[in-house]
Amino acid sequence: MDLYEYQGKELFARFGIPVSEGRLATTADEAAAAAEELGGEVVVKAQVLTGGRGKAGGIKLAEGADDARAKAEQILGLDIRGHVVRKLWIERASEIAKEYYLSLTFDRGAKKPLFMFTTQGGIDIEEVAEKHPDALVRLHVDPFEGFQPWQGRRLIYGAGLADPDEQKQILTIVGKLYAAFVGTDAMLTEINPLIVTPEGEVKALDSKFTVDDAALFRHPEIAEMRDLEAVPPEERAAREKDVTYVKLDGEVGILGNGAGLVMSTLDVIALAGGKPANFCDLGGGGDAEGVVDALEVITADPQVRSIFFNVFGGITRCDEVARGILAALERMSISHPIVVRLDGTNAEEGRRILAEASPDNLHVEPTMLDAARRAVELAA
Amino acid sequence: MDLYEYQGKELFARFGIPVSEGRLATTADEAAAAAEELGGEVVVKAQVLTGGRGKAGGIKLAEGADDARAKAEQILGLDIRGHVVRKLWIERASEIAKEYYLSLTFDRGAKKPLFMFTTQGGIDIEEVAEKHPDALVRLHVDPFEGFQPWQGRRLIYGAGLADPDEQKQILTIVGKLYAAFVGTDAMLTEINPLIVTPEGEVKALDSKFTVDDAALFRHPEIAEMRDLEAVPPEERAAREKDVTYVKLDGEVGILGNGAGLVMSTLDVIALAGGKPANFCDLGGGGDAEGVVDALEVITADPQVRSIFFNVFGGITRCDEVARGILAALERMSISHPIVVRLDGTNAEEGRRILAEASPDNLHVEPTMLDAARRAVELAA
Amino acid sequence: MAIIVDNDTRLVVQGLTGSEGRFHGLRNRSYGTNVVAGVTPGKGGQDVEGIPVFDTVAEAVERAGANTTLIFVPARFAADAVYEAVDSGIGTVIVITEHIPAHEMLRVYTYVRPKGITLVGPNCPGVLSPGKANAGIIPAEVFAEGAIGLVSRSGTLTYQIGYELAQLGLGNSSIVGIGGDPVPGSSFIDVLERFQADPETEFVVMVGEIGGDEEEKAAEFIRDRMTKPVLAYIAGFTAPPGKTMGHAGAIISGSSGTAQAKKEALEACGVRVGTTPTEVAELVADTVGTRA
Amino acid sequence: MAIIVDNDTRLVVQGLTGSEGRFHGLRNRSYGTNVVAGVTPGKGGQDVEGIPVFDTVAEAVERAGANTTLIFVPARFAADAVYEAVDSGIGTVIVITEHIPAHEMLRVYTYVRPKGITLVGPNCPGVLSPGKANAGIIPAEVFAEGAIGLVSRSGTLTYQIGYELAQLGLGNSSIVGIGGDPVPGSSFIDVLERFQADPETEFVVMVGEIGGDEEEKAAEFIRDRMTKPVLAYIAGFTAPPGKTMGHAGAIISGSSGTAQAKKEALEACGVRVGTTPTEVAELVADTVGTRA
Repeated sequence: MDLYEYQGKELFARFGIPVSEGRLATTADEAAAAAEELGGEVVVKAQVLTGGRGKAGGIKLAEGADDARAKAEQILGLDIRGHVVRKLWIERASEIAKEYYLSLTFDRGAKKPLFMFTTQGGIDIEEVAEKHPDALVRLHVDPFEGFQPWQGRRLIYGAGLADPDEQKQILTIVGKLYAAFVGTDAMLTEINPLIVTPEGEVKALDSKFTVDDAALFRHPEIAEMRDLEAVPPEERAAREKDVTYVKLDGEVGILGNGAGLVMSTLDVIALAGGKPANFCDLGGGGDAEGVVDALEVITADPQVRSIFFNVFGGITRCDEVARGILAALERMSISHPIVVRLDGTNAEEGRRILAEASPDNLHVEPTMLDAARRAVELAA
Repeated sequence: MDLYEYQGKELFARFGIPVSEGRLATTADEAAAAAEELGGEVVVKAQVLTGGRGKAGGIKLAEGADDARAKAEQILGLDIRGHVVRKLWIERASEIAKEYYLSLTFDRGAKKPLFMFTTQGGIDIEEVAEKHPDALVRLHVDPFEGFQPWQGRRLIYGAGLADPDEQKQILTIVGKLYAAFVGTDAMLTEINPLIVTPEGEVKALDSKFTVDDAALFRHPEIAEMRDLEAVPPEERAAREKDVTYVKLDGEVGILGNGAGLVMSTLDVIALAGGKPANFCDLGGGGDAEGVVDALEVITADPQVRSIFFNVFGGITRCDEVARGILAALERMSISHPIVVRLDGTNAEEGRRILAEASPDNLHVEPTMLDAARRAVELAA
Repeated sequence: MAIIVDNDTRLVVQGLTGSEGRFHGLRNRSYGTNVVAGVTPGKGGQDVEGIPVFDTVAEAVERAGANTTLIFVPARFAADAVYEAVDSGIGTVIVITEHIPAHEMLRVYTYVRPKGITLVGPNCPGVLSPGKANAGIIPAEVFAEGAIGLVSRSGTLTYQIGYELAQLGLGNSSIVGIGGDPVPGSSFIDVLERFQADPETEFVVMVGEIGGDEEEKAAEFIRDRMTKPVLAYIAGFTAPPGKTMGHAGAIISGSSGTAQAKKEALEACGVRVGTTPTEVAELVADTVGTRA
Repeated sequence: MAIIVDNDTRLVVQGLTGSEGRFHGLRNRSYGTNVVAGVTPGKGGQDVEGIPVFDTVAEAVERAGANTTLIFVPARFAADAVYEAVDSGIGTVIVITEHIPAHEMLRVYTYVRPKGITLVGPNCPGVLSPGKANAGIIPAEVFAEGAIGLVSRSGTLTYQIGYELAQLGLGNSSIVGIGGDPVPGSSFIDVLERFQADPETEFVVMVGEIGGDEEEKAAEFIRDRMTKPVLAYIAGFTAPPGKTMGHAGAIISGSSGTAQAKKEALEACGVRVGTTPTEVAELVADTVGTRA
C-alpha cells in the first residue's frame, strides 16, 4: 500500500525523523486556513500517489492565506499522470542549502533491506545512480544483525559527507529510518530530498512510503490511511466484490483464474490482433456469485465488445465454473458474445454442461489460442 | 548478579508472569503489618541468595499478624548456608494442587538459551533430570529465531501436560519468561515450583533470577537491586577499592595479577602444604594505590601469617609493581613476612628495585614454586 | 530422482485438520504421495482418514519419520510453522499459505537457508513429480511423466503449459511452483540448479512474469552454469505498467521489470522465449525432437 | 604456518587512537606484526606513528588490505565493531574488550560463526605466533619459537606456563587466549582442531580453569579426534566453590565444574594433567624428549 507524502511524513515524525509542520487541505479555503495557521511562506503540495508532481505544476510556493487559496485552486483537480488532485499538503516553506537522498528498500533480489544514500539528492536520482554510481552508497542490512551504528557511518563516510554536525543528524535519521521501516513493515521508505537548511538543520522534505499489504493487519492505524477514493471507481467496485480488476483500453473483456494465466491471456489476445479491455482475475473462485460479480464489472465498461472467459481448472473445478456462467447469464442480461475456454479439472463435464444449455451468445472453443482468435473476431 | 526471590518476582510481575501478592519486611513488626495488610494465611519466607531455605527452617506458614510476627522472629537472623537472614518476603499463602518446573538458562555450551520444563517440579529437580530424563523437556532457542509459539507447545506436549486450561496459561508464561530473560539480560530465570492451585490457576511460587553483570548498565533499575550488605564486609571493602577478594580459611595471604594465575597460586600453596587465606586479584593494576588497597584488605584478616605476592608481568610491568610494594610498605606498617615472585615484563628491573630497598620482611624468590614454599614456611 | 519430492518423500501436512489441508492432503495421498502425518496443536491422537495427527512436528518426525512438510496454516501462524518444521529436523518445507508478511518471511528465509534446507513458497502451488509424489495443490492429472523440468512463478499458467506439453506427448520430471511473493524460499536459480543436477531432467521450461529481475538473473545463470537446454515463457507483454513508488526499486535492479526487458535479457543469454503457452510447448517438442 | 595469525596477517586495529589501542597496536607492530591500518570514526586521514587511520573498516580493507582485526573499542561499541569488521570482509576477528553483555555476544556469535570467520575473544589476551605476528596484549618476549601449541582461558597463567616452557628451552607455534567470557568466539575445541591441522604444531598444552564444562568437552574431542599429544593444566583445585543459583546450570552440563572433575574427565580421555605450571613444563619436556 502506497502512502501519500503527508501520511509518510506522519510516520516519519512518529519515529523521530524531522519533517516540516503542515496541514492537510481538501479545499482552497482549508488551504488558506492552514496557511494562516502556519504563518509565513508555505508550500502547497498536491497529494497524489505518483511522481512528477513538480513538473506537472502540483507544487507551488504561497505567501499568506490568500495566495495559498489561489494556488490551491490551481492545483486541486489537476490531473497528474492519471491521478486527479483531491488533497493538498500545506507546509511551512523550508530554505534549502543542500539536497541529499536517503532510502531504505526491501531488496527482493538480495533478500535484505537496502540503504541508499547520496549527497547528490533531488529529482534526478536515477541519473546519479547511472552516471555517478560511486556517489550513491548502497548498503544491505542483514535482518538478524539489524541496524548497527556502523551502517550509518558507512553511509555518511562512503558518500563523503564531511560536516560533523550534518553527520550526527544523518546518523540519527538513518537509525530512525530503519526503525520506521521495520516497525511499519515497509517495502520502501524514501526521502528525496533530505535537505540541509542554511541553518544546518537536516530534515525530510518529501516522503515515499510503501507498506506491505500482507502486514497491514499488524498496523491498523496505517491500514486506515488507505484512500479508497484514489482508486478508479470500477476497480473499487471490483475490490468490494473480491475481484481483481484493472481497466485497460481495448474491446475484449478478459476473465480468467490466476494472475499469470490472465496476463498470458492478455498477451494471446494481443497476438490475435485484439486489444484487451481489462485484466480480471477470478482467483480461486468460480461459483455463480463470483462470475456474476466479475461480469458485472467487465460489462460496465462500454468499450467491451466481446468477453473471453479463460479458465484452467486446478483447485477451481471447470464444471462449477460452467454452472457459474450459466447462472450468471440467467441472473443478468448480457448481450455480449462470450467465448469460453475450459481445461483442467472436470473440463469435459464443464464443456458438456455449457453445450447442453448452449445460450446463443456463448461460444465454447477447444484451446486458448482458438478462443482468443474467436473473441477478437467477435469484438471486431 | 543474583536476585532475591522477591526481586525476581517483581521482574516476573513486570513481564506479566503471575505471582502472589506480597510485602518485603526486615523486622518482625513489618512482617506482622504485612500479614495484616495481606489478610488470611501468609507465608513468611527468608530472602537469601542461596538454596535450601525450606530445610533450614527459612519458610513458615503464618495465620494472621501475631503469628507472622512470631515466625518472622524465628527466621530473621537465621544462618542459611553462611547467609544471615535480614529480609523476609511475606506473601499470601497459595494452595498447591500441582508443582511444575520451568526455567530458561543461558547455556554456555550450546551458546543458546535453554528452556527446561517438567510437570515433576518441586525440590528434587536434579533428581528428576537424572532419574527420569524423559520427563524433563529441554529446548534450545536460537537467538535469531527468538521465541516462537511452537517452542511453548513443544514444552507442554513434550512434558505430557494434558489440561487445556493449564496448557494455555503455561504457553503464555513460557513466552513471557523468554521476554523477561531477554529483556533483562538474564543468565538464568527459574520457576520452581510453578504451581497449579486447586482452582486451576498457574503461578510462580518461587524465583531464581540471575542478571548478567556486564549488561547492568542497560538496566539501572535492576542494578539498584544489588544488596551490598549481603556481601561479606571484607569483600565489600575490596570491591569498593576495585580489588577482587574472596576470603578463605587459611593463613597464607595471596595477591596476584589475573584470576587464572591467582587460582594457580592457591593450588601451589596447597601443594606446598599451606592453606591460602584468600583469593585476591589485582587485575591489570600494580601501582602503589592498588597494592596498598589490596594489602589493607588482606592484612585485615587476623588469620593471615604471611603474604605471597605473585606477579607475572604482561601489561602489568614488574618494575611498577616493585615500586608499588615499596610505596605501600612505606605508607602502612605491615609486620607480616611478604614473599615476592616477579616474572615477565621488566621483572629484572623489579627485582633490582626490591633488592636495593630490601625491607626486612620482604623475601624475593626466583620461581613461583620456591616462593610458595617460602610463604608456607613463613606462615608456619 | 526428480527434484524436491519423489518416492522418498514422507510428507507431514501442517494444518491437516483444516479444510484446505484436509482436501489437498488427502488428494496428495490419493495421488500416491506418502503422507505419513498431520500436525495440529491440540489434536494429537486424532487421525484424518487414517493419517495420524500429532501436536508437534517433532512427533511427526520421530514417530512417523516425516522428512518433508506441506504448510497450510493461516498466514499469522505460518512463520511459526516453518520454524517448528526446520527446528524439528524437516529437510524440505513447502509453504502454500499466502499473505505472509514480507518482513516475517525475510527473517524465516535468513534463518532457514544457511541450514541447507529446501524451502519452496510461500504463496505457491507446491511441487509435483509426476508418477512419484505431489505435495501441494497442483492438479496432477494435467501432467504426464517425462524429462522436462518446469519451474514457474505462476499457478494456473503452469498448468496451462503442462497441459500443452502433455497434448504433444511430453511429460515432466518435476513441476515446481516457486510463488510470486517478495521473498520466495526458492528462486528460479535455486530450482534451475537442481534441474541441472537431476539426471532425470533433460530439458527445462521456465515460466516467468513481469516484475522484479529474477528472470534476468536466471538468464545469466543459464548462460553461465547450465548445459541442459532451457526454454522460457514470460507472461505480461500486454499488462499495464505497474505503478511503483520512488526510485529505489528501479535503481536496485537496473531493470524495468517489463516482459520485453526479460525476454531480451533471456535471448541475450541464448534462451529462447515462446510467445504463447502453445508455442512454448511446440518449441519444446521441436527441440526434444531435434535432440532425440 | 602457526594458527590464526602469521606472516600473512594484515592487521587493522579498531580503536587504534585510544590509549590501549595505540599502546598495543604499536607494540604489536614493533614485534613485527604487519599492522596496516587503524579505524576510528571521525579520525580518518590521521595516522598513528605512520599507521593510517580510516573512518570505516571497509576502507581499511579496500585501501590497506586488512584481513584481520584487533578490537579495543569500549564494551558498548564492541558488538558494532565486530559486525562492521565481518560485514566489511575481515576474516579473523580478535576482541580484547571485556564486559560485553553476554546476550549481545550471543547474537554476534550466532551471526559470525556460520560465515566461517575466526572469532577469538572477547575478554581475551589475543593470539601470538612467536617469530611471526602478535595480535593482542600477550607479552611476546616471554615466549620462544617452537612446536608447542598453547591454548588457554586465562591470561597471566598462560604467560607463566609459556615462561616455564621457555626456561626449559621449549617454544610455541601459537599461543591463543580464548578468554573466559560466557560466549567465547573460539572454544578449546575450535583451537585444538586448528592445532591438530597445523603442520608446525607437534604438541599441545591446554590451560583450563574451574567452571563450565568446556574442558570436559575438549577431553572427548582430544580422545576422539586428535593424534597429537595434549597435556593439560587446570587452575582452581583450591578455589572456593562457586555459588550458583538454581538447578538449571548443573542439569545442563551434568558436570560440577570443579578442577577435580575436569582433571578426572581429562585423564579418563588419556590426557595427562600437570599439577603446577612448572610440572606442566617438565612433563612437556619429558614427552618431547621421548618423542625426539
